[in-house]
Amino acid sequence: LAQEKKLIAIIVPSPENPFFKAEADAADAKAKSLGYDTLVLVHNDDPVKQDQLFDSAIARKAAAIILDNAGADATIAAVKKAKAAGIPSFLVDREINATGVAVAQLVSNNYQGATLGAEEFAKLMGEEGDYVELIGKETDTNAGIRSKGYNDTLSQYPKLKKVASQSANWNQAEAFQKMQTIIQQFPNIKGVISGNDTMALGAYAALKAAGKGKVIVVGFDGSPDVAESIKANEIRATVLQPVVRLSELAAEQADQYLKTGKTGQDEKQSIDCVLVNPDNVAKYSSFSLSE
Amino acid sequence: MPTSAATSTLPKASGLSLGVFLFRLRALIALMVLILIFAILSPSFFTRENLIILVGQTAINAIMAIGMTFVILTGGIDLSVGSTVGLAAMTSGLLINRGIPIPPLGVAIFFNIPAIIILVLCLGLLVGAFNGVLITRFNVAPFIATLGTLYVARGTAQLSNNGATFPNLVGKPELGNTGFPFLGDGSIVGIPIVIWIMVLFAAVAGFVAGKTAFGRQVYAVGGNERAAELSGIYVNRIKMAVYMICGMCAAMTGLITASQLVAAHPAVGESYELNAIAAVVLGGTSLAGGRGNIWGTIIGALVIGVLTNGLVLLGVQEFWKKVITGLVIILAVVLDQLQERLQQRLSLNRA
Amino acid sequence: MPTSAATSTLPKASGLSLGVFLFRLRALIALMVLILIFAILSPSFFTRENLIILVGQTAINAIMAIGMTFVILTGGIDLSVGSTVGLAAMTSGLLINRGIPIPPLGVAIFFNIPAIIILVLCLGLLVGAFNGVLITRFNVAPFIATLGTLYVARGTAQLSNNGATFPNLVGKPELGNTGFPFLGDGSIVGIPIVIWIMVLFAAVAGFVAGKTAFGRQVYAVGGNERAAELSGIYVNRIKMAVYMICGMCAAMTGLITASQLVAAHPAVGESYELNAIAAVVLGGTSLAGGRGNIWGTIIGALVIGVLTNGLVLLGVQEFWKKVITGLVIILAVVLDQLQERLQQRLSLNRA
Amino acid sequence: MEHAEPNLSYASGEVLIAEKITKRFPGTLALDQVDFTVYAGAVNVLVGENGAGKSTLMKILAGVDRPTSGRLLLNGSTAEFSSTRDAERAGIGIIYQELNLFPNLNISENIFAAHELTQHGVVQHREQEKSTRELLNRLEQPLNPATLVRDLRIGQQQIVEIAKALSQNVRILIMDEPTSALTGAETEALFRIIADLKAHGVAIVYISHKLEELLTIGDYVTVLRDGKLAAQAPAPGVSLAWIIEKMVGHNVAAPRRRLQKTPGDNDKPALEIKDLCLPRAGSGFTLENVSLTLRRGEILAIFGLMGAGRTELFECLMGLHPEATGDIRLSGRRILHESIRERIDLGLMLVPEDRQRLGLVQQLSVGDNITLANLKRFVTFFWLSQHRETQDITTLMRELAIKARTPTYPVTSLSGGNQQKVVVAKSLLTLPQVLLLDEPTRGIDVGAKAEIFEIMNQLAEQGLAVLFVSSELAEMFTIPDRILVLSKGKVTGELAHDEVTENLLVTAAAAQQQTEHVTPHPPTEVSLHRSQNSKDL
Ligand SMILES: Nc1ncnc2c1ncn2[C@@H]1O[C@H](COP(=O)(O)OP(=O)(O)OP(=O)(O)O)[C@@H](O)[C@H]1O
Ligand SMILES: Nc1ncnc2c1ncn2[C@@H]1O[C@H](COP(=O)(O)OP(=O)(O)OP(=O)(O)O)[C@@H](O)[C@H]1O
Ligand SMILES: [Mg+2]
Ligand SMILES: [Mg+2]
Repeated sequence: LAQEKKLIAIIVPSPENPFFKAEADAADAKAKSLGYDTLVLVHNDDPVKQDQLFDSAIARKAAAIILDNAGADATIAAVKKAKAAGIPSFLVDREINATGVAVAQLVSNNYQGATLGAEEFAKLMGEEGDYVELIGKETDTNAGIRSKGYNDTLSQYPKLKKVASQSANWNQAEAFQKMQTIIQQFPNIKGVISGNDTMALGAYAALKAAGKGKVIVVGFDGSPDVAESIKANEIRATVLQPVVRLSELAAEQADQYLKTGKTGQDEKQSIDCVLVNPDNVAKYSSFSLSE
Repeated sequence: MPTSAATSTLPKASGLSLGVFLFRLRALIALMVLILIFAILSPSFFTRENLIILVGQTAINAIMAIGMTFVILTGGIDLSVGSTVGLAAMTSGLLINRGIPIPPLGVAIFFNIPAIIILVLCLGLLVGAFNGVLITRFNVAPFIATLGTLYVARGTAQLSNNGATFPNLVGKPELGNTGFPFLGDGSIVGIPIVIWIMVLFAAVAGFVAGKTAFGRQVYAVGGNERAAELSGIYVNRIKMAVYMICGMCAAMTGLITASQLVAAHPAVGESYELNAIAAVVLGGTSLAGGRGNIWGTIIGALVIGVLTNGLVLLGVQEFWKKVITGLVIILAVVLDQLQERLQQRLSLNRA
Repeated sequence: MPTSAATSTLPKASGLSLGVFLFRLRALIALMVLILIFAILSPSFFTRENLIILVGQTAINAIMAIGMTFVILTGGIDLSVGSTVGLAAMTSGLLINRGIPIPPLGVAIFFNIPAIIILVLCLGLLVGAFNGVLITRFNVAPFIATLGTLYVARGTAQLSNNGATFPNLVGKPELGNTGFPFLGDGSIVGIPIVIWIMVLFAAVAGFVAGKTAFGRQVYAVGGNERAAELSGIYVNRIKMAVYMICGMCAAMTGLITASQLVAAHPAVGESYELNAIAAVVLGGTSLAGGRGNIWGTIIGALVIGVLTNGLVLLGVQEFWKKVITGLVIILAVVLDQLQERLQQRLSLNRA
Repeated sequence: MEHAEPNLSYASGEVLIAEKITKRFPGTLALDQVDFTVYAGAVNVLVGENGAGKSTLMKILAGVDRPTSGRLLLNGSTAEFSSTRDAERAGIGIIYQELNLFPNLNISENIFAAHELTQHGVVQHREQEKSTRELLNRLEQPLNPATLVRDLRIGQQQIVEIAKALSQNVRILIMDEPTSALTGAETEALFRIIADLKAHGVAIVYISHKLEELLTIGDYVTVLRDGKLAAQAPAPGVSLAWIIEKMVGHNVAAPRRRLQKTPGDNDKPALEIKDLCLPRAGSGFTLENVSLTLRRGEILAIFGLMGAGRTELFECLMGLHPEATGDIRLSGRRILHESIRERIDLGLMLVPEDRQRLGLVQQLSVGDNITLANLKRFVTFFWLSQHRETQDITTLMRELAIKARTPTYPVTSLSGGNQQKVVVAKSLLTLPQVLLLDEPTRGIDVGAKAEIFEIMNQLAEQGLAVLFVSSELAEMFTIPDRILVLSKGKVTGELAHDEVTENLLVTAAAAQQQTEHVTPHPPTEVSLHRSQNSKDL
């Protein structure tokens, strides 16, 4: 193990979701290219495990930590601990409810993204008809923000009627089964707006199986699978979080901070999401749109 | 004396078969009650469509639970079914999208869907055999052996595509491996394939457990392992067999979920084991082994299925779902116990 | 006769205690091997800081596992500990941030930290008592009873703040409930409180299990329930007690995690039960009951702790971690079995 | 049945020969160079003290265990049995001492386990039940083949175990204490079948501690003594005295009669039972209006056949049957809803019938088992004083002459008799006023029996009241001061020691009607044998 090279710990929720995988890979690649060793760790949305990973990162004398955290409040203590140990943290994708603890919080603007998705959804729906909302894990902050974004926007269209909203815990199989059931209850729903892409995929599979392939499904994240689905014009649109960009920025700012002691940016930096739909899907490649 | 003994045993016997009947019936009662409640609370519950969906959803758990029943009848337990589901799903995805690559030639072998199904089921048998060997040859406690397999199988599933999903499992006509989704969304005479599979598995399993020598010996091993050994039953073979059956059933579930989602997600099946075991125990099979039957398990699975489906229809909030599910599981069993005691009380008063 | 007995005892006794010693030692050997491997592979593993961190992390699991040991010694099992951890964490969060509100008066009662800790531990006892009642009064199988509690407790934890976290559990000076974080990050003579707590729990538990009448009775109940009953042991009371102990230990873990995170997260503790059980069984306690001890459990927990910590330090890829963890769990037990057989072989030749 | 066609090839001569069989268990040499010959068409009796190695030898013949050294000759050629299946193929069947049945299966399923009658893989339940019924009829136990074995009482279960062995076409049938739980009638039925099998050239190996039986049916007698062959001789010309001599090494003295202290009117009875009734699940009563009084220093025996409900009587005294009605008084104090613990503290203690299932905690050491029922005696502050524990344990082990290397020795490694003494020691440590012993001598050899009786004598002399159950006629003539006879849950006779006769006991035990006074009734073949032998015991 090289002693000279400094170590950057990259801690993400779960490698099973392509979104986080892309996030981790991007940060990893960037950090390496900037001449750092990396340590990629996974907390599976368990704040306790995350806390222990921080301990380990400290034990490994990491120079910096890039983190997609496991809870806006449950993470603060860990980040503080790292700071106390002289290790700066750079947060991506999810914020924490404290400032001045992390050096940078680079988040995609979930609320803005949600409104973006909702606008597109309303347009596709022709501003009228019954729809269903699939919510993410209800203990997850982003699930709440996105749901709020959807509802704030869609509630402005009187003819759009939300007939059901269920949590499918970010989970594909669960979304499938719940959609199956909901279809029976509301056979003539016109659209489904989903808190993330995995749930959107599950829901669409159920709709298609029920011969309702024409139902409008809109997701969130901009995962490759959904991009494919959009190309095959099944799922109509998704909101792309520029997560690759975020991760790279985080790595760059970490590098700069370690060299100069400052990032030159203010702590909270939010990057707007972009809509992916049949018009621009051609330019899509793994969580980024080529200009 | 002979006569007296005969008479004294006869009522016992009849009372017994009646008891067994009631025993099955009990889970059935819990089921009826649930159905009634939901039918009242939600108009769209007791519709043909929803019932079909409901049974279809139950099937996934039921098929696992059928395999689990054999294991539990021998007094064992299998915690690895959930991971096996994931592993099977990923394998089917791999075989459809990638085939089996042969590096030297730089080519990959692709199979048609029937072949793939068979291969995946064999994989399930293999996982079961792995558990079986640990338990019979190295006599590791089933709980710990299958717990280990739980981790290993899940890890392997995730490694199989480096954590990514195998998307869009429709196959390619030129590779002759199309038609996989049919397993999940196809239906025959208006009944989904999934349900047919469950019925088939249940029928075969019920027959095997109830009517064949193998079935009797499974009960024997669960009832008194040493006696089974001494009576000349190949206890280890029986145990191997039940874990392999269990693995195969889990693999079947894996195939179905992959086919329904038209994608193989490495996290599929996480914590399914608990639902499967719950179904078995709700169905009246004793974790100590030797007592229970497949029909009970099916009813147990239906109880869970109805509960899940109904709570979704009612739009019950996620957290309340958990609470209610837990309470229903407990209540169902408590009811059993109370009824059993009641029966004993009665038989005493008859004295 | 006495003298002869005395003399004749010496070899046998030593041989026996040696056996017992080896029994503990086995898990110890697995532990040593792991430590050795990691020490070689990672320079930052065998440092004072990391070892302290490691033991601290182990403590969380160990404390649960200590309670679980009592349950398993009676031949039971408790799947609800993970959820109890979550419920306890949320309760501590509630009590610190909200206190106990009294609607009519529109006020809320706040407690100081010691009081809160006691209240939460009592909650743990309560959850355990709930399990105990289900198991002793309604004789529900421990597996299913605690499975139900698993769901109920988790659901309640999430409902307690409607799925949200209780943030920033530092308390308010004016409410006199500050100082909660100390439990998690404080340390005495350079050793974290958490470790002291584990040591305390282990010492007390070890003493209770090994030296008190209660402990002896726990073993007796696990060994032969009916014989214990006829010897005048209140079997049901013993069972109640062990589940309550187990619940309290889980609550302690909940307090610690909440204090470490300075926040109470409703998902905390999910699937912890498996780790706790694994620690107990790795420690050589038999799931059939009647055999095992606390020290083994501590070693078992350390094996898991070292494994987790070491794999993280090595930056082993997540999926491989799962595979390796599973394999190590299995191997540790297989080793035990093989060694046991070896010993028997040897003792035969000695005869 | 299967063996209906006589296989004359084994009509006579030595079917199976065990040569120089040695068997080691960790710490014990169970068998040491034992030679044993099994003759076809004959009953080969095997006898010996507890722990002599009988069952071990049989398990080797049946392929359950492998010998450490030595070999088996089957019809002249060496045979290697690696499992019970091999032995079975060689035509060897065995009735195990400890019943090996499946409580969760019914009688016919038990009998055909591993040998199911199948057609195209389907088990033919009707066939099985048919031949099961035939078997049971031969044993004169017309039970319903569909009855779960769980619902059978001990004796009936032993019958099933026997039927199971008979169901296979065996040339050699090993019976390890088959009658330990059988009534006289059931035993006779078994003997008739044995005779029938002999006639068909089947070789029988027969083990029992009821020495009288051996002389009734034995053709060849082999005696084992702590793992070694002590003697082998044809039955004619063998006497009970000879057997005991060879078994134990010396002649066992008959238990001594202690001198009766006549009760002063002032001292209250230690135990009073009035009109105890216990309903049986289904119908009728397991116990009906049982009443008795027991004085301090008195030994009262309860005689009866299997299923008389004696165990239930004891269980009621310990409060295991809340549904029981009646009035129980312990030295005047009414016992009603007390828990087992409270009853023990009041001085009532039970030594249960089945020491494996109810008496011992197998995982615990000898010492821990002894102290289990009175732990609070050793509590100092809030832990157990090891010092005082070992004191009491060693004292008791010395007094009861428990042969165990050390108190820390696993209790399972002791032989039957010593395990029984451990249970007795446990009960003595509770300092009982009234001691209940249920079948304290079942499956125990003559020597151990004598020791147990001596212990009972001493206890009585110390002022304890002893109540003990036995199915052994012989034991009624030894130490009890009074004998109460139970039949089908009713008291059918009460006799003082000096007025006891064989005849009265047997008829009372067989009596089925409420009449308290005994109706004379010719005693049975077996019981006559018992009486004669019991006299010279
Ligand atoms: N599995 C075993 N492990 C250790 N020792 C054993 C085992 N089985 C038997 N023994 C020992 O071998 C000796 C012979 O036991 P065995 O059961 O053959 O005696 P037995 O003649 O059948 O006595 P009983 O008349 O009580 O049935 C005893 O000392 C016993 O302690
Ligand atoms: N004729 C009968 N038919 C069915 N069950 C019977 C019959 N007679 C007795 N029983 C049952 O048998 C049990 C008593 O058997 P058990 O052998 O314990 O009696 P016991 O007098 O204690 O004999 P022992 O003490 O020698 O075992 C009771 O449960 C009783 O209900
Ligand atoms: Mg024997
Ligand atoms: Mg009895």
